[in-house]
Amino acid sequence: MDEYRLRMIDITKTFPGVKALDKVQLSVRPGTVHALIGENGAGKSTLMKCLYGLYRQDSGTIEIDGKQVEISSPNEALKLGISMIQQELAPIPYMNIVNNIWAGRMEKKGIIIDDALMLKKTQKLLSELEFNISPKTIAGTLSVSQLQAVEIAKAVSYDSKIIVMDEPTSSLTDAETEHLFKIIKRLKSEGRSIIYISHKLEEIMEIADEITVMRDGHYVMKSSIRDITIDGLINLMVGRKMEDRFPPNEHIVKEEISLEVQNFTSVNPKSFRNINFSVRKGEILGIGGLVGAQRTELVESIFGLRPIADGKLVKYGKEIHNANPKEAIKNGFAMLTEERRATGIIPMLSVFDNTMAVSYKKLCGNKIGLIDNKRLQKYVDQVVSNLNVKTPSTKTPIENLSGGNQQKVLICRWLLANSDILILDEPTRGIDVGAKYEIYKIMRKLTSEGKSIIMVSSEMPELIGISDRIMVMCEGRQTGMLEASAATQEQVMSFATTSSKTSRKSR
Amino acid sequence: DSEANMESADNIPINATVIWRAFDDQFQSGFRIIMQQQADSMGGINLEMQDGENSVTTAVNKLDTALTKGTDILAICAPDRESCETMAQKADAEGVPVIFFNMQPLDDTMNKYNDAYYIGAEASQSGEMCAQALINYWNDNKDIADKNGDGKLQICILQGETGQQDVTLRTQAYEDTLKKNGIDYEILASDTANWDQSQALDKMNTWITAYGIDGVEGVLSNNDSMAMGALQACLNNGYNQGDKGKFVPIVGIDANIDALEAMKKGELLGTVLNDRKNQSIAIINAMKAIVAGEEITEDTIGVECTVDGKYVWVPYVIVDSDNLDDTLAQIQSISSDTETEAN
Amino acid sequence: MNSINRKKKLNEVLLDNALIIALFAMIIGIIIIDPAFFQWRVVTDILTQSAVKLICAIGLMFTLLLGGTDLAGGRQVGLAAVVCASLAQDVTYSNRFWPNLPNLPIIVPILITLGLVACIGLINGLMITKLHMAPFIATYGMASAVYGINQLYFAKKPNNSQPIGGIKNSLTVLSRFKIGGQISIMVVIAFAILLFTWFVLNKTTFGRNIYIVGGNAEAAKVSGISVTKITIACFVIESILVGFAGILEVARTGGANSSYGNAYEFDAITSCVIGGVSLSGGIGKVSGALIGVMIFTFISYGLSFIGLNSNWQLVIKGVIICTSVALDMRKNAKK
Amino acid sequence: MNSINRKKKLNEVLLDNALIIALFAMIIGIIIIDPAFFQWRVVTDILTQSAVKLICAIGLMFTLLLGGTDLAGGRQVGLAAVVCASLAQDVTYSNRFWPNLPNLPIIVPILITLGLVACIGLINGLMITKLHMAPFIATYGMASAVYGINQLYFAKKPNNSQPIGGIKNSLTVLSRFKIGGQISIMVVIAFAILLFTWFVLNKTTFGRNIYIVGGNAEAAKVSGISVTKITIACFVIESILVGFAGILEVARTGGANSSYGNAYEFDAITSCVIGGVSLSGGIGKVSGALIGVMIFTFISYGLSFIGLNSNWQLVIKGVIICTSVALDMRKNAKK
Ligand SMILES: Nc1ncnc2c1ncn2[C@@H]1O[C@H](COP(=O)(O)OP(=O)(O)OP(=O)(O)O)[C@@H](O)[C@H]1O
Ligand SMILES: Nc1ncnc2c1ncn2[C@@H]1O[C@H](COP(=O)(O)OP(=O)(O)OP(=O)(O)O)[C@@H](O)[C@H]1O
Ligand SMILES: OC[C@H]1O[C@@H](O)[C@H](O)[C@@H](O)[C@H]1O
Ligand SMILES: [Mg+2]
Ligand SMILES: [Mg+2]
Repeated sequence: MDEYRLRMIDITKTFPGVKALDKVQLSVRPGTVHALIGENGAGKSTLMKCLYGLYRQDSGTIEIDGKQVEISSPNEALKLGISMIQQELAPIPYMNIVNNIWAGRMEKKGIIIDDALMLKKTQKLLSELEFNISPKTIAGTLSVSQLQAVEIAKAVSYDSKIIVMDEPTSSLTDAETEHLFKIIKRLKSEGRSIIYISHKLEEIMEIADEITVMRDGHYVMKSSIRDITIDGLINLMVGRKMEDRFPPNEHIVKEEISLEVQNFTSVNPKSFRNINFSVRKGEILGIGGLVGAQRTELVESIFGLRPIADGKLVKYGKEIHNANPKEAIKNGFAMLTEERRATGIIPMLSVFDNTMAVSYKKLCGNKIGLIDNKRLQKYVDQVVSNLNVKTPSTKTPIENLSGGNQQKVLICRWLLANSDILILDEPTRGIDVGAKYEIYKIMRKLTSEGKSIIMVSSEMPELIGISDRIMVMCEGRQTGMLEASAATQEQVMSFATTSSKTSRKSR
Repeated sequence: DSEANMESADNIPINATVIWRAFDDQFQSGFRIIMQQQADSMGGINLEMQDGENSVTTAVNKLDTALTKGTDILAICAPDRESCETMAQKADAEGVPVIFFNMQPLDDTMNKYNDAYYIGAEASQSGEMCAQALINYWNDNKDIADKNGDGKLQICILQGETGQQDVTLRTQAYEDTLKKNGIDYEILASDTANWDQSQALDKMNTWITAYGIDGVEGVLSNNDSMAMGALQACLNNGYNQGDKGKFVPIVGIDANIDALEAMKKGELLGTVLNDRKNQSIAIINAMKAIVAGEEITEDTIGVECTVDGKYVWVPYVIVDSDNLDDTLAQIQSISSDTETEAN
Repeated sequence: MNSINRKKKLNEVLLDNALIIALFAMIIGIIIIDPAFFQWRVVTDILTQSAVKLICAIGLMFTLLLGGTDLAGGRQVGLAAVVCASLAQDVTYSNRFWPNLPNLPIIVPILITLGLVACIGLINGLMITKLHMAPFIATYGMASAVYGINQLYFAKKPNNSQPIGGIKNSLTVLSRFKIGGQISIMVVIAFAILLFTWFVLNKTTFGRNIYIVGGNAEAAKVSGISVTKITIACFVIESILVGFAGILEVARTGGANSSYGNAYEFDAITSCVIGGVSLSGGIGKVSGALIGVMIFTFISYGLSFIGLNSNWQLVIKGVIICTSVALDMRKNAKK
Repeated sequence: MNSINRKKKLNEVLLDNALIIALFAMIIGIIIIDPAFFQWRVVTDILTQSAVKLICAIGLMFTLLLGGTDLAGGRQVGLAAVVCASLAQDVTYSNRFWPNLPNLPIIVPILITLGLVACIGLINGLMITKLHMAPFIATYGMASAVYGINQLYFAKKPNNSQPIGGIKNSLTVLSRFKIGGQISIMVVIAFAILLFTWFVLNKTTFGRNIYIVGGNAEAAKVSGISVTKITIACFVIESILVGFAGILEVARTGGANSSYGNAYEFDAITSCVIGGVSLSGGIGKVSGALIGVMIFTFISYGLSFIGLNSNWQLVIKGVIICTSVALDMRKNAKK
C-alpha cells in the first residue's frame, strides 16, 4: 500500500493564451487534510478539475493508491472515489435539495425512484451538518450561503476516499464553518483524504495537516502545517513579504452624514424590517450576521433591486428614491452584488466591456454615446492594473479568468462609475490575501476621498479589521451597532445569534 | 342581394360544405372568393368554406367536422388525388354526395363510389396548352424564335412545390406535348421555384447568366406567379420590352390579372385560363341538382361544358391574342362584381 | 392586510385559470352559435384529431425538457409517412412505389420506418452533444436535409412524385376500427404513450435525469450523469415518436406525399409551451402537453365548426398562443 | 513541444478556415463543370440576390444578439410587401387595390409600411419584456396573427386575393437601375445598412449595451442598463429592417402577394449562426451575418447555375449548415 492516497505528477494544462498549469505536483496522504493554496489564478481549480475529469491535462499522470488512472469524466472520478465541491456553485435550479444532492445516484425500488428514502437520508445528512434548511426547498431560491451548505452535504454524502473542497467556506459564516470542520475531522478519522482550497489562511492553519503552495501555475512547495506560519504562507503565495493584513485606518470619518436609511422594511414578510442606520462621509459601515440574516436583501433593496414595503433614503439631507438600479446609480450609488456569476460578470464579453458596463455613457464623453475605444482604453488599463487583474489582455473574455480575477474586474467596473456611496456585498469573497489587501487599500482610498462604503461581510476578521462601525443583523432584524475598534468577534456573534434559538423553534 | 334570391327560391336553401386545398394560395383563394360571389348572386345555397391548409390530414379533419355538423353535399378540392379515396369513402359512409373539383381523383375512386362526381378540367390539359402556346410561337416565328439557330428549342421549366399534383402533371404534359408535336427541344434547366415570384426571378436570372439570355428560347412555368418572376428577370436584362428580337417567350398558367396585363403589354407570351367563374357556376348548379335528385346535364350545369356521366368537363382555355381582351374583361369583372356589391 | 390578501387571491385564482375559463366561455359561445356542437361525436372527433398531434407533442417534449428542440420533427413525420406508405401498399394496387415488392407483414414497414427515423434522431443527438451545436440550428439543417431526401425518394421512378395510395388494410384499420364504435384505436394508442411517458418522466432515474440535464447540464455532468447519453436518448425517442406519428398519418389518410408533417414541430412545441413546458429546459409535465394539444385541436375544430374563415383562425390562434403563454409566465414569475 | 504546437497550428488553421476552403473548392468545382461561371456578372448576380437576404439577416441579428429571435420576421416581410404594393400601384393600372387612391409620392407608402411593421416590433418587444414571454413563442404567435391579417387584407374586395401588380416606376427603379450598369442600387442600400449597423454595434453605447444585455440581462440591470428599452428598441429596429426588405421585394419583383417572405427568418437566422452569431446572445459580428448570407446565396446560385435539382440543393444546404456551424463551435470550444 502506497504512502500516498493520491499523486498528481507533472500535470501541465494550457488554455489558449494561458499556461494554467506547468508540471505541477500534488501528493495527498490518506486520512489527512491537504490544503492547496495560491493566489487567484495560480491554477488550483484547474488542477482539481483535471483530477475530477472536467479538464484533460495536456501531460502528466495521476495515481490513486499507487495505480495510474485515466480520468476523463466526473463520472469516472466518482467511480474512483473522488468527489468535489465546485468553486462556482451550480445547482439544478428548479429541483429541490433532495434531488440536487442525489442527482446521478437516485435510490430506487426496482426501477421506481424511492423519493421517500432519499428525503429521509437528506434530512439526516442536513441535521448532521446542522444546516436547518427544509430538504424540499427549491434550489433556485436558496442563498449562495445555503447553496454552499447543500454542496458540502452532497460532497460528503458520496462516501469517497478523496474529497476536493474548492473554497467551501467562501460564503459561510464562522458558525457554519465550525460545523464543516467537525465533519472534516470525522471524515479524516474515517481515513478519507480532503483536498482543501481556501483563501482564508486562519482556516488553513486550523484544519490542514499538509499544504501545497502554487504560484502562477507552478508548484512552489509542499510542507507540513507544523513547520509554517501564516506570514510564511503569505509570502510563499504572493512571493513577497506582507507586514499587515489590513491597511492602517487613519480614522478619516467626517461628521457629515452621507446616507440615512430609515425604517427600511421588505415587502417579503420573512425578510428584513424596520432597519434604521446612517453612514457618514468617509466611513465604512460593515454589516454582519449569519446566513439568512437578510443582509443581501437589505442592501439590494437599498440599491433598488428589490421592492420595499416601507422606508426612506436620505442622502446628504434630501430624500431620494432608488426605484431601480438606474436611479440608484444616478443618485451616486454603486453595488457589487453577492452572486458574481448570476448578477455580475457578462461571461462571453471581454474584460474591457465588463469593466465599462456601467460607465460607457458616462465616460464616452459625448451626448449621443459615440465610443472612442482609445479614449476608454486608458481608463480600463488604469483600473485593471491598479487591482493588477491577471488576464492575458483586456480583450480576453472574462469567463476565462480565475474566480478571484473576475471579482477584481467587477470592482474595476464600479471604480469607474465613481459613485460616492458604495455597497459591497461580500467584496473579497474568493480573493487571495494579496488582492484582498489591494481591495482594502482601495476602500480606504475611496473613503479618504469622502466616499461612504456599506460592506456586507461574513468574514469576521475582515468585518472588524476594515469597518469603522459594524451593524449586526439577525433574521431580518437589526440587533446591534458596534464601534469596530472596540468590537470583538464574540460580541458580533452574540448579536448575530440573538433570538435565533427561539425563532428556530418557531420555524 | 343574396337574401332576395333566397326568398325568390321557393324552397329553403341547401347547405353545402366546400373544402379547399389551401386558402393560403392566391389561385385557390381567388377561386374561393369567386365561388362565394356566384353563390350569393345565384342564391338557394349556403356555402361553408373550409381550409385544407395544403395538408391531407387537415382536409380529412375538416371533412370529419363537416360530417359531424351535417351537410347536404360536399365539394372538395383535395390536396392530392390519392386522398380523394379516403374522403369519398368517409362521405359515402354518411351518405353525403361529393363533388370533386380542380383536383381530379383516380378513376377507380370515381367508379367505386356512385355519389362521387368531378367538375373541372383534365389536370394535364393546362400543361398541354401551356406548351402548345410556346410551340405555336416557335413555329410562327422561325426567323427569330431559334436565337442560336441550332434548330433546337432550348427551354427552361419553372415548377411549383415539388410533390404537388399540378406540378407533376403539368411538367409531365410539357414534354409529352413537345414530343407529340415533333419539336426538337432541349431542357436547359427544370427546377422548382415553389410557386413563388421572387424565387422564380432569382432562378431565371441565374439561368440567364448561365446560358446567356439568347440561349433561353422559351420558359414554361407551372403558374403565373413564377412566370411573372421570370418575366421580371428578362425585363431587368432589357428584354421583353417590345423589340421582337429581344424577346424571351414565357408561358404561365392561371390567367392571373397581372399576367394578363403583361400579355397585353406584349411582355408575356401567354397563359392558360383555369375558368374559375364558370367552374364555380357549374359546381353550384350541380350541387343543387344532385341534392334535388335531378340528373346532371349540360343545361342543369348552365355553363359551356361537356357532361359525361359523373364527369363535368369545364376545360382550360388557352389565352392568346384572340381571346385576351375577353379574358381580361372576364377576370376584371370578378372585381367589378364585388365593386357593385360593395357599394 | 388579510382582506387585501383575500382580494388578491380571488383575481389570482381567476387569472391562473383564465385559460380554462376562456375555454369554457368559447364552448358555451360555440354551442349558442350552433347547438349541433353539443353532441358526443364532437368529443370523439376532437380526441381523434388530437391523437397524432399529441404523439408529436410528447416527442418534442423530450427535447424541450433538455432545453433543446427539433425543427426537423415535422419533416421526419413526412419522411416516415412516405417511406412507410411506399412499403405498405397492397400488392394488388395498380401503381405501386416498389412494383416488385413482395407482400410484407405490416410490422416490417413499420419497423424499417422507425429504424430510419431513429438514425436521424441519433445524428441530431450526436451533432448536439459531440459537436456542441445549438439544437435549433442543428435540427434546422437536418430538416432541410431530411426534406430533400424525402423529395428525392418520392421522385424516384416509377413514382415520379405521385402521391402514394393503396395502403394495406392492416394499417388503415388503425384509423377505421373504433372501440365500442366510438373511440378510435389511435386515441387509445396516443393515451397509452402518454401514460407510459408520464411513468418514465416521473418514476424512473432516466426521466429524472432528463429534468436534471435540462435544468443545469453542468451540474448534471458534475454529478456524474452522462449528459451525452441522456441527450442522445431523448432525441432518438423523439424521432421514434414523430416517426410513429407519421405512420399513423398514413393509416389515417390512407396515403402519403412528401409534404406530410410540414411544420408539425411548431404546433407541437407551441402546445407544450402553452401547457407550461419551458423552452429553456428542466420544466414541464406530460399533462401540460396534453392540455396544450387539446386546446389547439379544440380551437381549430370549434372555429371550423362554426365556419369561421381560416384567415381569422390564424389571427385568433396567434392571439391565443400569446395570451395563454403570457398568463403562464405570470404564474412562474410568482414562484 | 514547439514542433507539436506547429503541427497543431497547421491543421487548426486548415480547420478554422475549412468553410472558406470548402467554398473555394466549390467555386473551382463549379467552374470546371461550367466555365461560364467564371465571369463578373456572376458576382453581381450573387450580390444582387443577397441584398434583401442581407437586410433580413442584419435585422434578425439585432434580436439574436439579445438571445432572442423573431419567427414573425418572414411574415412581416410579406405584410410589408403587400401593404406597400397595394399603396404603390400606378394610377393608370387597370385593377388597383384601392381604386380611388390618389397618386401618392412613393415615400408615403414606404413610410406607412415601415410605421406598420414598427408597431409589430413594438408589440413583440412588449410581450417579451413586460409579459416575460420567450421570444420564440411570442413571435411565433405573432407570425400567425400577422399572416392572418395579411391574408384578410389581401382578400379585401376588389382585390380578392389576386396578385398585386402595376407597381410604380419610382419604386421598381430600385431594382432596375444599376450603378455603372453593373451594381444594383439594392446592393448599395444593403451595404449601407451593413456599415451603419456595424457602426451602431461597435461604436455606440446603445450597441455595446445590446451585447451586455444579451450576455447577461441580470448583470445589465444591476449596471443600470434598461433591459426593457434595449430589447424593445432591438425588436423595433428588426421589424423596420425586415419591413424594408419586404418593400425591396416589391421593387425587385414588381408585384406582391401574401405568401411573400415566407420562412425568410429561418434563412436569416441560419446565415447569422453560420457567420458565428450565437443563439444564446451576446456574441456576433455583422461581418458574420454578411459571410453567412453570401455563402447561402452562393450555394443556391451556384447549384442552380450548374442545373442541380433543388432537392439536392436542400440536402446540400442541410449538410453545409451543420458542418459549418459545427466547425464554428469547434473554435468556441477551444476558447
Ligand atoms: N476555461 C478556461 N479558459 C481559459 N483560461 C482559463 C480557463 N480556466 C482557467 N483559466 C486560466 O487558468 C489560470 C488558473 O485558473 P484557476 O481558476 O485554476 O485559478 P485559481 O487558482 O482557482 O484562482 P482562484 O483562487 O481565483 O479560484 C487563470 O489564469 C485563468 O485565467
Ligand atoms: N426565498 C428566496 N428566494 C429567492 N432568493 C433568495 C431567497 N432567499 C434568499 N435569497 C437570495 O439569497 C441571497 C442571500 O440571502 P440573505 O440575504 O437571506 O442571506 P444573507 O444574509 O445575505 O447571507 P449571505 O450574505 O451569506 O448571503 C440573496 O441574494 C437573495 O437573492
Ligand atoms: O397549390 C398552388 C397551385 O395551385 C394550382 O392549381 C395553381 O394553378 C397554381 O397557381 C398554384 O396556386
Ligand atoms: Mg479557483
Ligand atoms: Mg448575502
